[in-house]
Amino acid sequence: MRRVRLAPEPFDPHEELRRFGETRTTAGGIVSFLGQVRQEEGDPVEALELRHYPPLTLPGMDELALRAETRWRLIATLVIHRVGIMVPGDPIVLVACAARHRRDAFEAADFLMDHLKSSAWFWKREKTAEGWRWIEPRGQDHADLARWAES
Amino acid sequence: MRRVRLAPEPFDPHEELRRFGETRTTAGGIVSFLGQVRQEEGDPVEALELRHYPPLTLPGMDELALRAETRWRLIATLVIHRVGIMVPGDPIVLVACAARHRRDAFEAADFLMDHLKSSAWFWKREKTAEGWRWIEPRGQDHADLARWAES
Amino acid sequence: MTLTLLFLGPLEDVAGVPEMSLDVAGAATLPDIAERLDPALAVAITAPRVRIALNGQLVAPADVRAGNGDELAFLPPVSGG
Amino acid sequence: MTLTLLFLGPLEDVAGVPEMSLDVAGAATLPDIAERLDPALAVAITAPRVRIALNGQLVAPADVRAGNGDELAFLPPVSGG
Repeated sequence: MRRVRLAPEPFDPHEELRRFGETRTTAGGIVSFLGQVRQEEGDPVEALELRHYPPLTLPGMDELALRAETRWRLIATLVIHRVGIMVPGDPIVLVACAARHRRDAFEAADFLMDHLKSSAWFWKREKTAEGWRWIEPRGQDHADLARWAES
Repeated sequence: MRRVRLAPEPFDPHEELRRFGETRTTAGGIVSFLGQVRQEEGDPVEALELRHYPPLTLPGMDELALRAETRWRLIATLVIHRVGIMVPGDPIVLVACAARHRRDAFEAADFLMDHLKSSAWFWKREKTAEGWRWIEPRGQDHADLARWAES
Repeated sequence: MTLTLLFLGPLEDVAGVPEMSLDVAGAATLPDIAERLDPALAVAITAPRVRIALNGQLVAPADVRAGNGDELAFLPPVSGG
Repeated sequence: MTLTLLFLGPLEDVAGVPEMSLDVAGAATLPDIAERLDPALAVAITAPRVRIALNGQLVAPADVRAGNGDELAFLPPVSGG
């Protein structure tokens, strides 16, 4: 089972995980990753916006989930990614992988996050007291992707 | 923040994760692992029992969480492990690691699970139509632990 | 005969708008389009790392032929989710 | 003068009970205790992979000195959680 979607509005990751888990009784393990907008003392970031390009973004996420399912033995995959404007504490992304064996679930979730964070079709900007500013791609992203190069 | 406990009764992993997440707004990411008793078509396992030895089991889990916190940069750690008799679909173990950087959260959760599954003070038995049977340690466990040997 | 241009991410700031309509006579190439734009924007959209999608499908810059009713999206390097 | 023996995991099946009381004269060693038990149980609890805890603390088998009021737990290899 593969559930992949973009969320234009805030979502409740725990409710999503509950629903995902309820039908997965054949799974020995479920690994999840929840990414949220950081909220730190003195952090100047007031808001975050994620833009996407509909013809590519969701199809790309779906294809990524399919790649994970091809590479690891998964029973089910969940990917939910916010778009639009978020404030600190808001969920940005939720990934969950259910598998009979936990190693498969861990690796697939890790793989999905590395790719979502670096190669998915999203453009991000942050709002501080000085206004909105686009975020440049990070060098770390290439290192993250290189971990998964098929040998 | 470190929350480590044994659960003698069924627990709701999603409620636990919600509570864990609510106070963690400084975390960029939370990785969780939920292990549950498998329920498969034709599976002969009717019930699972986990026994523990109170003077060692919980202190050992606490020490393990501390080791994870020493090795990775974590904001918070949650470990809940069932003891007693469980039926298919019941949660066995919930681990969650919150960190600023997702790599830390992934590795720490993976580390905690490998150790809980192999070196924690639990004895497991399964009930089938033929009665209860103790489960032997698995060879895979040593391979799992070897992944984390400090070089 | 109208072609729609979309500017994603930081390219929106260079263009000043997320979307722009361009009257074209026929099937325009990327250089045809670039020369109709503000020079700074023309440089930005033809940068090597900018990908191009024609009606939702990625195309090589040299293969761009866009005419009436087409949508051409300019996709700068993604920042990730 | 009573010593409590605990048998964890599969050792419970060998002992037939999870817990047993043993009257001891003074501080008993592991061989002292083993010879008071059923031979199959004596062999099982002295197997190399069985760990021993005295009043909740792991001890080396050779260091076992257990007397009145003490609790001695026999811990076979864990099966994991």
